[in-house]
Amino acid sequence: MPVGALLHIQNIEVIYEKVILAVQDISLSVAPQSIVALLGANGAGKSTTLKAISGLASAQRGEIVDGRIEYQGNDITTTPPATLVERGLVQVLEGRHCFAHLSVEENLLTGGFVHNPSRHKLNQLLESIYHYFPRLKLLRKNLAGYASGGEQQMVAIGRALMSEPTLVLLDEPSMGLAPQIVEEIFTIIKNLRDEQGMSFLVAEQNAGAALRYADYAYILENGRISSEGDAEHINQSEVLLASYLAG
Amino acid sequence: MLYRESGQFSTSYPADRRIFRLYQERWAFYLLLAAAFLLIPWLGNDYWFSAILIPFLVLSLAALGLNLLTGYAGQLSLGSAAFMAVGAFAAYNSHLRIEGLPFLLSLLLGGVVAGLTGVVFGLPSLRIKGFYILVSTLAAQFFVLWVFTTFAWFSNDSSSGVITAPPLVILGHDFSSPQGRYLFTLTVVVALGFLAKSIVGSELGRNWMAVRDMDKAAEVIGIALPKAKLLAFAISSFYLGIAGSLWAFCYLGTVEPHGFDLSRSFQILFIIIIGGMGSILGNFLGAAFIVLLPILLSHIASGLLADTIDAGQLENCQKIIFGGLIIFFLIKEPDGLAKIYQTCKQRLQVWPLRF
Amino acid sequence: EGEQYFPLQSYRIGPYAAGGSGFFGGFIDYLQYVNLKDGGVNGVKLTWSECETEYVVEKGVECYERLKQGLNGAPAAATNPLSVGIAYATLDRSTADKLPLITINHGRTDSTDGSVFPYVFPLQLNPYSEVSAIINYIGTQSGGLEKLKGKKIVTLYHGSPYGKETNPILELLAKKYGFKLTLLEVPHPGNEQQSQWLNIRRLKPDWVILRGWGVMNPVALKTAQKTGFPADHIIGNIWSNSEDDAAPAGNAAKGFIAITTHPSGTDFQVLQDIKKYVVDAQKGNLEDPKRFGTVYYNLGVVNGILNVEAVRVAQNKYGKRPLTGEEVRWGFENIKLDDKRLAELGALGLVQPLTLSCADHEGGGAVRFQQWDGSQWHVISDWVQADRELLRPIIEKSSHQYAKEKGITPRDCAKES
Amino acid sequence: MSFFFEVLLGGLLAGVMYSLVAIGFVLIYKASGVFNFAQGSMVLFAALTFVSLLERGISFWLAFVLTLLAMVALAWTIERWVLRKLVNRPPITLFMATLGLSYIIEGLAQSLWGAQVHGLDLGINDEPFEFQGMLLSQFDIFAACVAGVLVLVLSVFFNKTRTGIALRAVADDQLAALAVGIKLEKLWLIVWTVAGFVGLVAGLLWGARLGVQFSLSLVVLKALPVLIIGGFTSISGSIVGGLIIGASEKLAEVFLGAYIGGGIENWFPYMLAMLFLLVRPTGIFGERQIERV
Amino acid sequence: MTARNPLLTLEHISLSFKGVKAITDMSFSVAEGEICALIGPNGAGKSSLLNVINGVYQPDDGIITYDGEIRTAMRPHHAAERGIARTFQNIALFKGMSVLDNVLTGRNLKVQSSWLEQAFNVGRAPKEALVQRQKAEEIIEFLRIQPWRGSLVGGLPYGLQKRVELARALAAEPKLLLLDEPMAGMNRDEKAEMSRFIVDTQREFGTTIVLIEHDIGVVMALSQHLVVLDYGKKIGDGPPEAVRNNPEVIAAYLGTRH
Ligand SMILES: Nc1ncnc2c1ncn2[C@@H]1O[C@H](COP(=O)(O)OP(=O)(O)OP(=O)(O)O)[C@@H](O)[C@H]1O
Ligand SMILES: Nc1ncnc2c1ncn2[C@@H]1O[C@H](COP(=O)(O)OP(=O)(O)OP(=O)(O)O)[C@@H](O)[C@H]1O
Ligand SMILES: [Mg+2]
Ligand SMILES: [Mg+2]
Repeated sequence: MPVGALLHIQNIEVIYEKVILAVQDISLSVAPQSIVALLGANGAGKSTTLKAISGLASAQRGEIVDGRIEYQGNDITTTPPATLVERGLVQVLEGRHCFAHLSVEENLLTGGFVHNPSRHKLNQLLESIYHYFPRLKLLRKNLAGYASGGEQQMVAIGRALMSEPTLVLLDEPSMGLAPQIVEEIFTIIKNLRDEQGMSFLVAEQNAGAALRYADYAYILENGRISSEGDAEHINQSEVLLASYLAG
Repeated sequence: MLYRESGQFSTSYPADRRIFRLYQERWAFYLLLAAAFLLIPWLGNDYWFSAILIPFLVLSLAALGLNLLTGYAGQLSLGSAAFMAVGAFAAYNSHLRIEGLPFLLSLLLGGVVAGLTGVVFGLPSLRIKGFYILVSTLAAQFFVLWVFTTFAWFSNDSSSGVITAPPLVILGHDFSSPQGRYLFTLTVVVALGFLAKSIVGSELGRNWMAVRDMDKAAEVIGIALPKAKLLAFAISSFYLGIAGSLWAFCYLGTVEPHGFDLSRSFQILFIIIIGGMGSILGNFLGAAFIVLLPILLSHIASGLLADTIDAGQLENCQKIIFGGLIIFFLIKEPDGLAKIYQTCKQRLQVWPLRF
Repeated sequence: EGEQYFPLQSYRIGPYAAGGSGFFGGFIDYLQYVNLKDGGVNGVKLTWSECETEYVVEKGVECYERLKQGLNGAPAAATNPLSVGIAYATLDRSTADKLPLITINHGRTDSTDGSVFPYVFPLQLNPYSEVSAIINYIGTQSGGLEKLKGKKIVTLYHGSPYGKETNPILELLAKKYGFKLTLLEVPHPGNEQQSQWLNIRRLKPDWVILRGWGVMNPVALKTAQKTGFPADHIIGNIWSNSEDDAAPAGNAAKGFIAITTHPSGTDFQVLQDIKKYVVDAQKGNLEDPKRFGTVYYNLGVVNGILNVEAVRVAQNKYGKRPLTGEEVRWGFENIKLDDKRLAELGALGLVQPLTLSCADHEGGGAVRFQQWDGSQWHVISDWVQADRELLRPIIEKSSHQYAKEKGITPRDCAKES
Repeated sequence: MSFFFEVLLGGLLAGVMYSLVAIGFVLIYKASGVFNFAQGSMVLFAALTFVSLLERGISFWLAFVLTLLAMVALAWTIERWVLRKLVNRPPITLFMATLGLSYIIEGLAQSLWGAQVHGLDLGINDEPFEFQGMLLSQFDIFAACVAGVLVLVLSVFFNKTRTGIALRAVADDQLAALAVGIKLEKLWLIVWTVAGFVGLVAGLLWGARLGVQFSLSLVVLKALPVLIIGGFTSISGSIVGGLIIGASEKLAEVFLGAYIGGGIENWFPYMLAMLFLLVRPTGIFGERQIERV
Repeated sequence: MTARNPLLTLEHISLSFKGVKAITDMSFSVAEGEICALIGPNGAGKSSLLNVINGVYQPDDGIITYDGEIRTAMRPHHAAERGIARTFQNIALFKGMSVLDNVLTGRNLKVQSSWLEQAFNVGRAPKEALVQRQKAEEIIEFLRIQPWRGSLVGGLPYGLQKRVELARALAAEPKLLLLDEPMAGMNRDEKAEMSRFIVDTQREFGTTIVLIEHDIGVVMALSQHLVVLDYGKKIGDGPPEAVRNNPEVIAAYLGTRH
């Protein structure tokens, strides 16, 4: 077990609705200031793993029945999501999940409330998000529910960043985004890691893009970790091809 | 490779469509039916027929009606009792006013009139959605009762406004005894139960569920929303209408409009919540639960706690227990008793493994 | 030897709980009193058990079916559901089961005709008698029935079969006496009556007859006050006459007049005795002892007196043992309460003189009037009799129609003893 | 003609009383997407608790505070044992849960405080005085002011404060709200407490009118059409809806009732609301449903 | 372009929402039997364009010619009847139904027997039920989703749901198939498989396909016709290779930051 890991998961097992076994025996860790990719085919259990970490699985009638999760040295297996966000662990959900009846700007604001910042600080945060995603500034007064798929994805990512997190769990950030935006997002992630010391755990289908930016990678197959290694190593090895994952 | 002949399934589709795929289940069901028709009439007593079995059957049927609308077609309704009332009054009046009309036909006519009323109050559903549709069903609830209390014609100008059910004579046989009423109700409910099962398994049933799950998508793939919704209201109200007639003629023997007030609508809604939305079996389980639980509780109380707790407090407790159970079900098993039954079955099938 | 059983379809919760808990409290206390004081009726102990109906019809039916067999071998004497709906739903059943159905002060008017309804007893006062008595009272207040001509009377009624039942009779009386009648409906439950009372304000009637139920009563009084109609020209009917109907209206109820078949209060011998034997012995059924002597409680006591009297009368004929429902029915039909008997029972002034017969299951048909002083009722009139001669043919017409529908051959009361 | 205005005015004032109940509804719906059918029971519970305390000799304001505490406790219990366990479930499930809740609260209220009818005197005169030939009562004017103040305060709260934005977010998507770190528990507690407070106010005013008794829980049936016309998500809509319903139902009862039979007040508001919806499917001020594919 | 007849022609279509101009004066046509890809940055108006084609949105302006019929707007139901089927960017499956039932709903327009016949299982119904079922099974097999035939779609992983959605659209035996990002959220292999399904569909039934996709590799491999949108305007239209080399397209979409 890597010493000083920011996030460390030991042998967790998640069950939905008391009968559907989604993942089992998953162990992984995320070092501080790193980007870790979580790869796997459809239904492999990527989203489930992320939701287990962020405490959101229980909101979908899921349950961690075994194993434990540590974040910054504390056991967070049953910590409620709001507390985790306060401590800097935030998730960007798969499938965007914007607040449809709130404007784009209000959506972003909701992300900023956790630390109860001053109005000035909040505006600063907003500006930084608009800097990353200029398109959102144009749409700031529009209802998020009417934004296009890609725009909503930007809102979701921006919203998470508003809480100035330490560790971000990104679930398929590239989904539905135009190629140059995908590159942009990964560049942003990389910059945030380098400049602000954030860490990212990224679940991706787009293995190519993810591995280009990640430091380390895990591959999930049928609810279990089938292999892991340095991103570069994984990228070049046969593992990827063997597990039908190449992107 | 698409559309190539693949005869291998064709022989098994009808079997696949059967109500019970496993033969054990099928036999258990036949046994149950046989017991209900042959054994119980001999074993039961007045109390069981008049106070438990008949209301259980009628409420199951009513719940079935609501379930078609709410559980399958996704249209929330708080007006079920109104459609029951329409059925009861229409059946009464057609029996009264059309000379020589056989009872079965007036029952059917009651259902049809209720169905048409359902269509009228279903019309707004073409435009409004979600909780807002409650307004239309509540309008039905209050309007229908008002009509029946205000216009004495519907109760044959009886001074008290309460109508008394005619004797239950079907094809020359008198079914007025408790057994008779039980058997008649059972027959109607079983027949309509099978019909409902067949409807929900057909294209119409699928269209309903599509409307329920996502009506925008349903529209895009070409499902005629107006038709699907209005049919849901019509068929659901038809069932409720029949249930209303049975309630009046086979159970109480009298009809008073306020017997079909909002609390009855709630009761029926509770049955489908507890039994399971979008399930046929659930209606029966839910109705059994709703009919039996209060009786059980009050039996227990009058037996064990007779002196320690008075009847009023007991009823309060019962109310609390009831509310608690509803919430409990929603939390633990949103799909109701029907789902619990299924889970048990699955567990049994894979036993002793866990998943 | 043995016990006589009373199945009680009571209601102590829900919107009408106040009525139910008062009535059944009085009823049970009277039964207890008979047991404690006399050891039962001629040595036959009285027993009872309760089943909560919540005033809901099908619960009442369930209770009926559950309790009708009697308890531990003690046969049931009569059922007393105190609910029109339950009474209707159990009417056929009680006839088939030969168990008297007592609907004191309410129920089906035409069941007064015992030749068609042998097992149903709307004791004391049926709805028709009730309005007739009210009109007679208004007549006397105006200085004679002939003075009613040209008077304006509004009837404010609950929007239910119960509320509407007397409308035809009122119309008949209006024609007969020449007063101008306006019927206004208040939809159930009646917690908003602004428009009805504004209408009344416009019509400026001489009297308002209130046929209310539950929350409708205090709201009527409050709204009357708001629209400036004097409470002392509102006359409440038999279900608008309790403390629970007037008190919640506070000041607005001061002066409100209502009919009653039995005064409230505790200065009757039987109530003093109940107090002594039951209430003071901590055996009273009332949760709130302050309700002792209230209208509903006293109605329960009256109902108890009549039920027990029926058992006693029947025992004289059939022997001093637990009786079947059929036997108790005979007892009811032969109740004869004159002032002497009422004095023996300690109920003089509480119960009106009453004679029941095969043809007449109502018996009395008289009411007294009481007025609310802001905290309690005061009786302000002697017994006012309904015009029963006028009503009888109407009742018989209705009962015979029922008999025809149901294929019942009426008894020949001349042949009954 | 003056009669017409009298009825109109009476209706408007009655409508305000409906609005009082409707506000509680809107509050919870807007804040958490829950269609709270138990609001009527909360009104009953609050009024019954208050009046029972009063009858036990406790002073008015102490009773008020104690009742408020009881409402906080109720809100806490509901949050802890119901809402928290139903996070992220479809709205219909939550709606049904509130049906269950209304049973529990009604049972609880009655078993704690009994089923008798209690009179309640707030010391506000309900006797009429003439104003330009029309009758008015202080009580109605007082009720109208209370409703006005409530609407004002709550509207500001929702549209201007951070909590307000967070609450609207919760109503849209609970899972996402959790994901951005909104403390659902805390928000629910706040909202249900405020709804309890509104329930108490409504309960006192209605209780002074009807007497405090079981039927209080039935006033929700009057509030529903108000809500629907105003729109589920608009606080000021509940006032406008209340005025429309109040005025039109009274006018209808008086002028239409004469022709088609009286007692139409029970269904008339619903029919009216239905017609309104045909023109505006989400009420006058309701948020439009967003459907993007 | 191909010599085949155009199946669908859009002329001067414009669409705007309070303040946002989603589509401006858009014209292009899709030939019968071709695969036409729409690409463009996020918010360019691609999904809106599909919505206009099958009637979910009514354009402010312009004319749609489909299969010889000229219209200013479609209604979704009418579009479905005329053989237009589609999938959605945000999955729009019926979550409470099984995979099989979802696919069967796609065939609702092909059903002849009335609901009464079906309810009582008389007349045309029994035979037809078999036929429908068989067609549905064929499609399920074609898309390789047999193992999940009986599962509720709500619990399936995202990628599979996308496939079920395609199955539902195919079940209608459409003439024109609109696919909104059918391969989002898939890895390369899954994308390849999906591409195969799409190509097969086109080859075997001559179905015309309009598809939106962000993966330029997939687009190049699949499509015969490429339309590029940039904030509501068309900036490229033609065979893929030609368009790809169009500098404007490179600037707006493929290449560097705009
Ligand atoms: N809410 C839920 N209820 C029941 N089962 C679920 C639920 N969510 C996921 N599952 C099941 O858990 C398994 C893992 O799903 P998960 O969403 O974690 O996969 P994934 O790797 O994220 O796939 P994708 O790439 O499609 O997003 C799947 O088999 C899925 O069916
Ligand atoms: N119903 C609507 N109301 C308001 N604005 C809308 C609506 N539909 C689309 N828009 C706006 O129109 C623009 C185009 O949206 P559209 O969904 O067509 O984009 P897209 O090209 O599909 O983008 P993406 O690739 O991100 O899915 C967006 O800016 C969006 O905000
Ligand atoms: Mg996933
Ligand atoms: Mg799009």
